[in-house]
Amino acid sequence: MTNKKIKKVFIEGPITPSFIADAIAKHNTKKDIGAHSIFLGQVRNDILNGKEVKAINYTAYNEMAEEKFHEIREIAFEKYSLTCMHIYHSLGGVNSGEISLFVFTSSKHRKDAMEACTFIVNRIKEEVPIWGKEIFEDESYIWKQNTP
Amino acid sequence: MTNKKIKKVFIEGPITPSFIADAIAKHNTKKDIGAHSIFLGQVRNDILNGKEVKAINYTAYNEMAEEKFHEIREIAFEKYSLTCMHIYHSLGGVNSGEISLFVFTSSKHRKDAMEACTFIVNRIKEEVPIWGKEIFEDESYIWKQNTP
Amino acid sequence: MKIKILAFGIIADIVGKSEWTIENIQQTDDLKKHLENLYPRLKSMKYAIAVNLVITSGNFELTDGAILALMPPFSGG
Amino acid sequence: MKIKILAFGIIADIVGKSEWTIENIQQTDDLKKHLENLYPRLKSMKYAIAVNLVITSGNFELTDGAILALMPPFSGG
Repeated sequence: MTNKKIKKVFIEGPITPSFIADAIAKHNTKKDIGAHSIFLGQVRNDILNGKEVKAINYTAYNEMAEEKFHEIREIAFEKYSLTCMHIYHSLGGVNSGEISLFVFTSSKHRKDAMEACTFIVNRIKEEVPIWGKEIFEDESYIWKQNTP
Repeated sequence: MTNKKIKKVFIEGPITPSFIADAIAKHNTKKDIGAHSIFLGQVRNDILNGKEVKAINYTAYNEMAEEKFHEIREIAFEKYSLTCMHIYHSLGGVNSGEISLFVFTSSKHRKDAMEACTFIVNRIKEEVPIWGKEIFEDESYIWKQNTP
Repeated sequence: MKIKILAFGIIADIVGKSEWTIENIQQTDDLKKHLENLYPRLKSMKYAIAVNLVITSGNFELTDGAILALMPPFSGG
Repeated sequence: MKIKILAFGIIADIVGKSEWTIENIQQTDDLKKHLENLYPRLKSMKYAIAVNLVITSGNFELTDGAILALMPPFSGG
């Protein structure tokens, strides 16, 4: 079930609800799937030093990030009994309220899809070289720090 | 954050990808949300006694099911720090490959949304009086049994 | 004393109906005995009994007008 | 011996560039000392060093043509 080719993960700008709907719809021919688990990361309008975050601009060390995504995929396929797995992450600007991360796992029974989804999201946050720059209304910014 | 009114859970027939996309899109004005967790139950074409399941027909003890869904909502809102929670379940016919359960939780940080989603799905399977009739190509059927 | 009975899933199939009323039954154990006599397949079935939307355990005293549901294991999701 | 250096996130801001080459540096500890002299703010920064896409630990021996990345804590997702 592992997939040796490097799959495209990065998407320029936000991940749209219709992109997510298309990804879900494509699975209706895979009739051995009983459970899908989806995680979506959405950009928050946090208030930092009295200023509201209006967007995050994502950059990555692309070459290393792609290797890491591939590695995470391989480990997840080994560790869990999955039918499908898709990971998408934004690069560039994503406004608050928009989606920047989409992890989608599918399995026969619910436990594998759910546990794999959590595993993958945690690994992405910890291991993939991506940086978010939180941009305020006045165009000033700070570099985002993830909560563990 | 609890919501005292009984929310509509049951949907006649399958839950469509575009319905899911609309539900996601509605949250882009809720800018304090950082994480969405979604579970989708999809009807499998299991082979039972040599015959393939082509659909599940769901019936429920509606009055009790609605109370149970409400109770599960209340407990999840107490137990986890959630911004939003939506539960939808099909009644009537859902073909294999189509979606019959949609659980959608949102929170500031990922842990609450993810754990609440798992909690809610498990509770639904255990506690809500819904029955699935697995219908084969030849129109014969058996009553579905959930795996724990 | 009248009790309304609802049957779901495979139990509705076995008894051949999903809703009826019954008289002169005081306790859930009496009802089970009564039904298992009429429909012997029920003896080997696992099912819960809800009275007025609440699942009962043990032998439960019924009151006039109660709504009683015969519920095989759930299989939603 | 030439090393290509990539800087990301806040480190690129501090050093004022995201890609350059450097000569006559043999080990990652030497590079850190060199950079921290030029950009004292780096001393208080937490960052990882990847060499040829692999994160290093301790003092790592560099080879000619290596690509070295200075990476502050990740904040994807």
